[in-house]
Amino acid sequence: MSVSVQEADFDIGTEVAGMTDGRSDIGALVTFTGLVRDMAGDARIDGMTLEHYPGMTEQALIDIVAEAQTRWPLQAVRVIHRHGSLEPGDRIVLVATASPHRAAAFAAAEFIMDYLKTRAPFWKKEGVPGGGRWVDARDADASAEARWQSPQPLSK
Amino acid sequence: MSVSVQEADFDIGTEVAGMTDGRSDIGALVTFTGLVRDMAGDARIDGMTLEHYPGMTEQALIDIVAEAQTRWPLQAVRVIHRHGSLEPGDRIVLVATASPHRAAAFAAAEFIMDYLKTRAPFWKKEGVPGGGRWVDARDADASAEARWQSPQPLSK
Amino acid sequence: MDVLYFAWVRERIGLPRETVETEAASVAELVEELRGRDPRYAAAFEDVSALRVALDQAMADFDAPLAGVREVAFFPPMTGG
Amino acid sequence: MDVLYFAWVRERIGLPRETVETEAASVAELVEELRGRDPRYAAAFEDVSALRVALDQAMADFDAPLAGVREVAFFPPMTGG
Repeated sequence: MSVSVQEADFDIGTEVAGMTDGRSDIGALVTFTGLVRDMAGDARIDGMTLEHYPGMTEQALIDIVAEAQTRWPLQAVRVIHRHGSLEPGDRIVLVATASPHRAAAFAAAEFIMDYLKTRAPFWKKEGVPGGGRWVDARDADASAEARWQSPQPLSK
Repeated sequence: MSVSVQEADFDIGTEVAGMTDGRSDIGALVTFTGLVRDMAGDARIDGMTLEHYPGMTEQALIDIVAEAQTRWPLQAVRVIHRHGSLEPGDRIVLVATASPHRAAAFAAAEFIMDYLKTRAPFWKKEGVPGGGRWVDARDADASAEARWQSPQPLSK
Repeated sequence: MDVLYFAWVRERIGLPRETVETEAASVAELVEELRGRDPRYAAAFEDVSALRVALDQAMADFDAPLAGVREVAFFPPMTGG
Repeated sequence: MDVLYFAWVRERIGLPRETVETEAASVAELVEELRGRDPRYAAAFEDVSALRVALDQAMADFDAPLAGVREVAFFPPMTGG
């Protein structure tokens, strides 16, 4: 398990290689990459600033990954979340999961993303014409997280 | 949409770059990579041969991707499936989906994989000590496909 | 009519494809004809429930008619991915 | 006790962190104290239901006791990912 909170960009190919190279026990590898979109609803976005809570952020990500590892057989997990100033098209977050089985790899990656949205202390401020605005926490994120609570949805 | 059936290996980073570079409208990118495992049940696997039905294979993949596109808002889809001789640790298949929304990108990638397993004419022969054996179609794959049939499971 | 075999069907019959002259009206009739040829075909078509068939590269049933069909393929359930 | 502010809480108050001398027994009492300081704090703490609090970097409730706590952080619901 490896978790990073960083300003620097990341390379998906490099991260994936670090998880799988030299191994032949992995059957399924899932990656999720979140990117800055140039639109939010009807508004043009010209950039985004990501603020975080140093120390607590890393621990929150470690805890989320540890929880995923108790639920699914994971052979490797990589989480990278950027902070600072980003532009449309920039990568924000990477979650990569490796497992013998594809259902587990998919479920774990979705689980980590859902939990990360509501439990990792990051805050997005979108740059819109005339200023900036803090992104509202979406009810959709709370319900995406809630679906992982008992009964457990996936044991395939 | 782009579909390839090939003997050659692929590079996840290159494929993903081809989907996202120069764009700023994508919010979520999901990749699934299937790899040759060195074990199947209790048996050691020393390689795998993938046979396919040229012509029908490509059309089946195109149809599956087209079906996914009717179900979710997808901005780019890439599918690569290898055939020929593979070794443990080798990549077999890549499915990558890009969407404004993460739930759609995840669901579409899972859907394409589930359908691919039962509808794309590939057959795996595992190399085991003393010979080779054709992989049995798993009931789990049929039920993984069945879950996408009505009622539609995901409209988040 | 071209008849194609894949995976263990191909191995049991011993060839990947052949041209077949037939009056068979349906897939099932074609299977009966082939099965009667020799033990290799009999072995390949022993349990039709373990087989799938495609007509002109589209999945079909064993009672599908063969009129106008140019390519028939027999194979086990798919195991890609 | 160190008190940290993030996102629009930080912007409304005008600083990211400060050291606060307080006898407050709970988070809610600390919020009352801060709210009474000046209009910037009053604006930041106007609607506590829009806020979250962490004690020593672990999420907590507003009625949680402050005994032994070294770091309190106030922020809106998280929006990462």
